[in-house]
Amino acid sequence: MNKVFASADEAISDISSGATLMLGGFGLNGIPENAIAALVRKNIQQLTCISNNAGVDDFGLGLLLKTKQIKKMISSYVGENAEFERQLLSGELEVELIPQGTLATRIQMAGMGIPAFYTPAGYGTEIAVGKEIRDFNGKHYLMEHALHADFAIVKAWKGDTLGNLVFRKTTRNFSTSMAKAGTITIAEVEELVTPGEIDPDAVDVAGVYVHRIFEGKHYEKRIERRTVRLEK
Amino acid sequence: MNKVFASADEAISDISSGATLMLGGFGLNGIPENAIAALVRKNIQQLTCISNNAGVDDFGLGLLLKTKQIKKMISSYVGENAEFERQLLSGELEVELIPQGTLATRIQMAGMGIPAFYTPAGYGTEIAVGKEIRDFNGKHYLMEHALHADFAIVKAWKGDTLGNLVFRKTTRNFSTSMAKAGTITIAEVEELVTPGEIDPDAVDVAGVYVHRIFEGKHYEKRIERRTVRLEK
Amino acid sequence: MALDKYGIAKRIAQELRDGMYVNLGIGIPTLVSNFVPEGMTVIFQSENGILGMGPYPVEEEVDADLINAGKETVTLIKGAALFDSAESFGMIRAGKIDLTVLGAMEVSEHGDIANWKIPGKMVKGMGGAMDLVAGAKNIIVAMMHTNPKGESKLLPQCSLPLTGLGCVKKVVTELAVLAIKDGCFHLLERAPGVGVEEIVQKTAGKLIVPEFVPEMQIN
Amino acid sequence: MALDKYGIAKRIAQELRDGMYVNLGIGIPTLVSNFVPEGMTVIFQSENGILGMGPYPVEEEVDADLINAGKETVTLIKGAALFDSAESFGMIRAGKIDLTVLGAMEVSEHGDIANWKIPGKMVKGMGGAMDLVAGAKNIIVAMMHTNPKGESKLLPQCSLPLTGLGCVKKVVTELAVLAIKDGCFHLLERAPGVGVEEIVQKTAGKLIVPEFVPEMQIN
Repeated sequence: MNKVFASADEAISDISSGATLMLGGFGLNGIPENAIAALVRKNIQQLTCISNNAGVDDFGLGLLLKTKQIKKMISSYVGENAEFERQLLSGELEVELIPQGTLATRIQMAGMGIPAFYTPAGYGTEIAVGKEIRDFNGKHYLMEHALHADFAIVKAWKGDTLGNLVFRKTTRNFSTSMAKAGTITIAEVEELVTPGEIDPDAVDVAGVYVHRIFEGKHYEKRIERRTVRLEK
Repeated sequence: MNKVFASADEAISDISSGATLMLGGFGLNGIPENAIAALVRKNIQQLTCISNNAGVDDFGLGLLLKTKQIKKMISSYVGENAEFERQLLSGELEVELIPQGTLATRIQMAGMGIPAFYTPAGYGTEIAVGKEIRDFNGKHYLMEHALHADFAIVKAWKGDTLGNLVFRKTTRNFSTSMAKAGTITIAEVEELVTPGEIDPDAVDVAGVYVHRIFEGKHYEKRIERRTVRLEK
Repeated sequence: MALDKYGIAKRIAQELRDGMYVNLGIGIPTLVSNFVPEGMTVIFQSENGILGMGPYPVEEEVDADLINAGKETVTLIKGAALFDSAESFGMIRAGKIDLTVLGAMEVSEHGDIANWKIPGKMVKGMGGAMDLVAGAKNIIVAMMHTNPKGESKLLPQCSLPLTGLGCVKKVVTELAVLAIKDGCFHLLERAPGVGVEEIVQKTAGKLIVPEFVPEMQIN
Repeated sequence: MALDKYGIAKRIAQELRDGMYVNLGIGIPTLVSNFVPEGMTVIFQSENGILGMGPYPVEEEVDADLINAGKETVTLIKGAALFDSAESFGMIRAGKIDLTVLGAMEVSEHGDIANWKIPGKMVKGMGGAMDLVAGAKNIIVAMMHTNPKGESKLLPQCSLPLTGLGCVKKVVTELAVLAIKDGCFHLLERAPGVGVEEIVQKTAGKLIVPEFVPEMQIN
């Protein structure tokens, strides 16, 4: 069993134009920096990207937008990116907006083998148009479907060669669920360790979900809104 | 905000006859020993107990069976208990058997606010009788509903006074999901610590789900099948 | 005199109770965390995966791996818990969050809220707002009483695309505190020095005004 | 000569491939873990929340907090992961487990399986069997070819209440290895020294017998 790849470029080498990708992260928090850079280098086109946000102009998914590799974004909020707005208004880019909790749960359900479920989010709004609406205990719910992807690409803090992943702080976000929802899941980690170095009680994503893993380099971990207070 | 109770008896003091309880544990693994003992002492009757198993004759839920406090068990497997069998055959005890994964997921969904979902388990079997059957991508699924309880009673390894819980090894089982599904959730822990002593990255069940917590005593942690090998 | 944004936040903070779990939206709602009454434990949730969000970090504490849903660097209180988005929205959907405070473009007398989309303008997305309004036990809207054109934002019905239906229980503006019940706004309090007539004039939806309308107690 | 339970387990172990994630049921299936071919990494899942289950502990390693789905004390391999039941069955349902090996009372020529309930007898429950057969990518049944009364357990259709419909791909008994396809059992191998006639006679369901039926290679 070998899941270890030497580099981001090798790990993504078989992703081709037209693929549907899930990319972990919330804003710039916990994004797969190395894999995104490799996707830009590979210059595949017509990607459908499922990611909560679309990065900023010069980092994160913004890099793939700049090179016009993305055909469609599936997100909950995309407001931090001028190039995004330009492509959207010009019709070059397609966008599907999904409530954040519905997006997270649709991805989670894909990783649990549940094809459909009911959620109250969006009832009575344009999100509900065309969806099955159903009452349970007097409350209205929409039927939503599991959301799958050809490749899920996530970034974890630590990982072992069997694919077990551990995340730090708020970098779990969409990444843990996406890791379970990809037909092929690719994880980049800050530190790749040997089996036994991760406490089995501390694993966030079990290795069974992860098909490829590599140690990333030069993490920039850019901060989108650096907010500080003065006194301790 | 005070969630801390001095004893199991105080923590369960308002559970009354006829209540629906979820009890964590898998076999005798990770069961709320102190709370079960308190329920026996309180001698409330006509309980509906949702628990994967029914304990053994002289431990776990078997103790509540012996005192005939249980009206109905909702479980996936109940085979380790002679008194259980006697009560079932004599008609004193009602049993609802649910596939283990469906049981786990129905409880999980209650804690996620999802009233219903689709699962393939049990399609074509007697479990499917009377249930909505639906095709998704050419495969058959049953609609199953979230499973709630008046009280969820679980046992964790460590907990803090805000209700955050950490579990050891396979004691997570049904307990983490039940903790999120109870209208009132009561947790007993081997060690109760102050906030800050548990690493936020290591929390299995966030305090928001836990209404009452107490430090249990004298954990017996009985082993149902002690299997060992000889040589290292 | 009409309240400023801090005044609105202070008034909303009076709705907090010991032991509450609270989610604060971006903008004025975020300010509420600065005014938790002394001696009260209120735990803040951030929907990207924090329960027990603390204040902004001092410079040395800044951690790129720890942000809130507004993408700001934050800290954790002692006893915080971290989790993923699916878990976070499960918590919200299951009604475990006692109170959500959020901004709005429009609120209707039926409690409908519109806060995510203006036709003809670039739509950035609803983020977590639709899940929050559908899931939280109690929703308070913090907003200005009127839009920049001077038009009422408290309407018979929303003209903008909805975020949620019949979910807002209370609105706090620079002028007033209003409850929403039985298809009407109910004037509960007025800002210090603000007259009932101004509130009536700036509220387009049905408004019930009791004989005596107390002034908010803000310091 | 018919295989004993170790022989059946050894034959099933030949179905293992490097990198497989495997769930083993109670009884003969559990024995398969003893015969993983040299140099192959196979990771065992236990549905109560283990990925990377190891052998039974030596006396000093026994930990009451660490059991398998059969409620036996076990150990973890290096690189194991622990999780709850909901996660475990999510993994199973999503098809992440490559192979499930389990026992059965009856298997039909259509791949239906019955292994949880005998009418008139005390029913202990299906445990995780219905989820496993509905979710796993590949299911091999390990069982005796006939019941204690000598009646075939490989039937045109199951007479007992079903556990799952059309899910079994392969059956290994003390006499034979059979594939299930297109509504028939297909005889693939026979146990060393066992004649095709015996298998034909003990198989009640439709059975396709090729001209040459190789002997299992078991050592």
